[in-house]
Amino acid sequence: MARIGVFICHCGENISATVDCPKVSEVAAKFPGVAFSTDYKYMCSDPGQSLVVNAIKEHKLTGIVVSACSPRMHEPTFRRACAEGGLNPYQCEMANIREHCSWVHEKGDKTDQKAIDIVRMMVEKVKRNNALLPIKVPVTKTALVIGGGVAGIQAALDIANAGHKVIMVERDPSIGGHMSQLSETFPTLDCSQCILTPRMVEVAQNPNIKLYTYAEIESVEGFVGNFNVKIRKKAKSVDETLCNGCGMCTTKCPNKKNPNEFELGMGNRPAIYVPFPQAVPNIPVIDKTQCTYYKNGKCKICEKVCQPKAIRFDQEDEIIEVAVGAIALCTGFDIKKTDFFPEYGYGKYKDIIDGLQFERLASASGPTSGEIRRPSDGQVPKKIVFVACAGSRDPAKGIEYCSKICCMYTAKHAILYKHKVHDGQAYIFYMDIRAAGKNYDEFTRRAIEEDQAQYIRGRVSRIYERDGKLIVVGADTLMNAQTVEIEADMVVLATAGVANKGAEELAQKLHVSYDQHKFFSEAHPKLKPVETNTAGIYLAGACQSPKDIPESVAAASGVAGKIACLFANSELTREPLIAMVDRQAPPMYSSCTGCFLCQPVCPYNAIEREEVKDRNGNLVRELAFINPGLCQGCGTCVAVCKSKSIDIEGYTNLQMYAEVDALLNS
Amino acid sequence: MSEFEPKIVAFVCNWCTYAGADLTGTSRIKYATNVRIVRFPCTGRIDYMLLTKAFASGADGIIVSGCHPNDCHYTSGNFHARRRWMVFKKLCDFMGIDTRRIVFSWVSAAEGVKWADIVNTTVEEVRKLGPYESYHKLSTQDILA
Amino acid sequence: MKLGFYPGCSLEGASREYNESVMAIAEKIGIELVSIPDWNCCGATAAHNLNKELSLSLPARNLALAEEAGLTELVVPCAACYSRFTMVQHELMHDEPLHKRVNEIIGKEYKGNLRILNVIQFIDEYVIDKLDENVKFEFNKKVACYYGCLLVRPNKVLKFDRTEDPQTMDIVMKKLGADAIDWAYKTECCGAGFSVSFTEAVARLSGNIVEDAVHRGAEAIIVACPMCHSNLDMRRKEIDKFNGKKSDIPVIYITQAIGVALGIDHKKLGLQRHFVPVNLKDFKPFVKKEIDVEKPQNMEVE
Amino acid sequence: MEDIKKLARELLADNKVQLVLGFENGTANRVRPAFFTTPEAVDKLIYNEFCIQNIALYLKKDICQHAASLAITANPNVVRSILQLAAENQIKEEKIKIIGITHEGKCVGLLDFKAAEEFSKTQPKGLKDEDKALIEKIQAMSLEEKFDYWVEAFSPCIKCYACRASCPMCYCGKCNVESNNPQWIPVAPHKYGNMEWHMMRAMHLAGRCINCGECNRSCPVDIPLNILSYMLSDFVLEEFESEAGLSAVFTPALSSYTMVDKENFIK
Repeated sequence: MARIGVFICHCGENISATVDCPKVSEVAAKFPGVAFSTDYKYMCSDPGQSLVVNAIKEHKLTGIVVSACSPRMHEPTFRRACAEGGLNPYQCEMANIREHCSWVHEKGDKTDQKAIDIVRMMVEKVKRNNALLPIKVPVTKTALVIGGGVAGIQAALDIANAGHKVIMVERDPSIGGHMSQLSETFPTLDCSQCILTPRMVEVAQNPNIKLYTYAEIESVEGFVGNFNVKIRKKAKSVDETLCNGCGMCTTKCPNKKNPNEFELGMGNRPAIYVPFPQAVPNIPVIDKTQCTYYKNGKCKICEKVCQPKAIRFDQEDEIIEVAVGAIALCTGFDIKKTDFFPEYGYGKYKDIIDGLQFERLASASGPTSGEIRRPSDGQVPKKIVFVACAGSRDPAKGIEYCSKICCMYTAKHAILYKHKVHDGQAYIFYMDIRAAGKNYDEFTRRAIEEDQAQYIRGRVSRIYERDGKLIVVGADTLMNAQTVEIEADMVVLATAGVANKGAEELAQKLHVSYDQHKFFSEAHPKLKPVETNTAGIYLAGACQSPKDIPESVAAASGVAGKIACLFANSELTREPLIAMVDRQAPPMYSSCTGCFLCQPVCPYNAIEREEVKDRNGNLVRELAFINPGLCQGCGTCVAVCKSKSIDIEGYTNLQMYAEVDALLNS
Repeated sequence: MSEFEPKIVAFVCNWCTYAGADLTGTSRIKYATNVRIVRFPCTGRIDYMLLTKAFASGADGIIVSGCHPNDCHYTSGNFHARRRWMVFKKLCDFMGIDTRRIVFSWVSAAEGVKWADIVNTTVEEVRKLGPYESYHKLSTQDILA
Repeated sequence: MKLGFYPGCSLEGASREYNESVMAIAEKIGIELVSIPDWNCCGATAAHNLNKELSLSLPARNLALAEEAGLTELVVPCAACYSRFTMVQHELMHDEPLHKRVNEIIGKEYKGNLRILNVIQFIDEYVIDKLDENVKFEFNKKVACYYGCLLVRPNKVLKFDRTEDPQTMDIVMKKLGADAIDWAYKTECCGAGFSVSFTEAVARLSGNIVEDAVHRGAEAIIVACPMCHSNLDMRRKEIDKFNGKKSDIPVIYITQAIGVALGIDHKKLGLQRHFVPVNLKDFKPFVKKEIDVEKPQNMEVE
Repeated sequence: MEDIKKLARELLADNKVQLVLGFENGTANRVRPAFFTTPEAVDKLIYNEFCIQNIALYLKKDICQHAASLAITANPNVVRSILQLAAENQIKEEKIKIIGITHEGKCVGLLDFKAAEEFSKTQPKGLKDEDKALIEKIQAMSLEEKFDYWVEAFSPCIKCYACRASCPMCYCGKCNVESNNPQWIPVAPHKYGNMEWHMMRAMHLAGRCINCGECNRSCPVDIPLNILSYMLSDFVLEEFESEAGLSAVFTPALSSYTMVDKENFIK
């Protein structure tokens, strides 16, 4: 006979303001099988949990329903309390009367009735809960870091230094990410390359880190502790073991006029190239779309000049399979290009550039060797207009969020410009100056006060070209919304930071969720900022949302810490909410017919064929068997099985049937 | 007589629509009280027999909702569900079971507003259609007829 | 080929030449434009500042009449009328109670099945493909195509061309052999209804438009809106005063430009009616050329 | 018929099979399924226009399950059933010899699965005109009319489960209707129980039914329940280009999916 305890939480006033908690408790007390029912202000607090623990003992409860917030929030809390009371932790269910009731309805009888119905449903469910034992699975103590920007570098080094193996996969020919493209960094103005390059070299030299550049994730299977990952190592057309990085090939390549990605199209590179001088690894790749040999079948000059004979035109993509226990997603971000802005000419004006292009112009290793010269004619611009929030915080552009880094880097750009062009004048159109951070506001003040950047609070409505000048038309909202027109020599748009190319596809390969802007979603915005909803997969850096360098690095170290915790045990415990095929005594053995129509629906290949044999070893039956190590508990096989021979713990046929029954037949 | 209040049962997956409905709550977006949510791990788990069971037990409308294509937490549960729904809907249409009362939708964990919208429009649509008596009656009356 | 037609007040009054030229090219191309029987005022700029229901009902009655007359597509050359019509249609189709209310007021049922076209849409759909076979003269001038505010806005409703840098007229003019310049004031405000009440504003706003067109060497400004035309043409004295220099750049309707190229008599196109005299001469015989323009995609964010 | 007998006799005589599944004359001018275990017994084997029952059904019975190898006189319906059963892991190719027989009663000799697949593809199948007409008639009805039609059509059902017993695809050891915890399907033959039973059966057969019509023939109260699964087979073929009974290696429509399945009905 079931003895169920019902615990109605007020959640301060979050529930009790709209739901009559004492009344719900009173009604629930009368449900068949309910032995105890009460309400309390904060069920998740220590006294609240003690209340649950004591009630279980005192009333000899066989199961509990905690009627409070979403199970996605506090299910683990109350399962622990349930266990503390001496019950199997899985004899606990949560009735969600906060997110699904009190927060979405007005106070009234209908809302009370709904809360009562939700509680009744869960009471009927918990009566049918089974006692379950957690599943133990081994952990492969190797981490995969996807993305070799500053976040990936930090995560990889921290994990490696904790003594674990790391596999790093980078899409480009070199690690370094966007940080390697920056000139100086705010708020200290130290050179980006100078602080990053040593870290890049460390990655290459750390014996615990295996680096795959020019490689992408092909597929990911498995689950926390036991991922199987296929990596596509794209053909570099160069034998990495032989190449000594002498650079002869890139110097002699006759096909030199290809847009340089690293310089964002502001310079050229040969068809065989190293993206930038400090690249790690310092091994060139051949761009097959541009190489004369791949296009016309003739040339091979690089092969002739290569002393170590490392050029391999017939090299093919290689698929590498690795087993890892945890994955760090550090794939970074991208920015909107200037062609995103019709009002600024759809990208047709050469001297309207984006922030990253300005970084390259200001960088000593950039296309102008650090001199600020405009792309159209190489002149030194005497008037530059910076437009902050280009795209960001603009619902009409589909980007409601703040890109976070632009206020600071725009201030930095104005400072760098003034340092390089002393008689130049920078104008900055802005909405708000967001400079929250250590020494950040001081930095923007420096731009205004020491380096005479003219900040104009207002948006730019249009930019057009006239007589070789860019006419920037905007409003000054601090001057009675007067129209301002500035004849600029160059315009820098601080374009919105957006999700990186391929983010959505990667998220789908890894089964992690992402938001409407394709940024990866954290498991909890406050309490689990570096975890994803998928166990064993973590995220750091700007793949989550635009972030600056210190934030990305901090998150990356957080991820490394999480992964080190995971790797601290050789086994990990998994929730036993998995599917199982019915087993009975001979001669039935099972109601399973062995049709295996469940097999193709399993996303995890967890359904195996089990042979039932008699004493003589003769095959009697073939039955489906679900590997508990592989099953993730989606339950698709349950719904597909015609003879209802498969059931899934936590969502059994009996439970679901009882829930529907309780909702309607009362 | 008070206005007819439809009973709506929602069968939703844990990862997208249940979380989406949680977000509706966290965002304090109000919607009709008529809906009761039954949580499943995945749309792939949702048995069509629970749908007829709900109708037989007196539900006036049903919402079946999960992750958008390609967003399934389990990769493909929603794809299997989608196909099953197609066939089930075809059968219901052929047998005169009112599929206007079954709303299939994709609501992601980020679509709190959409969830409120789906519930409200379903409640209104079903309110217009009136109580679903024909199927419910089968199970309550004429049992021996 | 028969299409509905709504002239509105401008085309019967101050902008007769617009009406004449639309009719002239339609005739040449073989399209019959049928006026809505018993049409009334569209409400223009006044109604929606005074009374919402009135501002919806005036266009709605016209649209209902057009539907009653069995028309399925309606050409509305005046940009203000066009804007009112499309906005009302959009609003009614997205608000059922309002739709009901307006039907009650006008005593007719507007179903919403009408496609409403402005002149450049009309040209884009029905005229442009027939140009090659009918054009006699090349419009060998440098022109500045001026769209103004209402023809391509708001994109959410019209879903036509690009709001910030529309191309449809430029493409037509290029097809006719013109050099359509890239300039800055394509969609800037001309001063619109302030034409009468606040001429100083018109002088400044239209002044900037004329100045930029002249500065970039345009020989004509091409328009498709009676309001733009009257501001740029009729207010030229004030404009010149504002700019501090005399300008003689003519402002002509796109339909007049097409008419000229089709070899229609200039009088029939009403070219003699303008305040700024149109002295465009030396048109060369037309030679078909492949022009290198891609039709712009609707690039706006929904 | 003689060539069928000759084949059956040889198979038994050469010990190639332990059992031949076919027909013999029954009482009162009727034919009945029979199991032949010796060459001599085959004298009684017959095949004529009355031998239309889908005897693939018996392949799942104990006598066939226990036989190490067997042969079966198989008309196109039986062949399709065998292929579908094989696709569902219910029968192995090495165990069964198929004596193929066309709709016209012509023996085409022994078929291995590959030949059976060819045979199955070339043999005409599809709905009878009256079935098609009935489906069309129902589809033209209003929602209420359809519902009433089926409630009425199922009303004589006495839940004898002859439909299930005669269907080669209904091989579950424990049918869902026998499940009472929970009681998915009400047992009693009232309107509700009948409706749910036939709906469930139609869903279970969707994409698996080989359209032999045995359920309808065996129904003592003449419920046109075959058209439920016929209609769904048609739908499955049209939507998913998937058809049961054509191949021994086959994933039925409801165990698979494509990325482009229709979803215009999903909000």
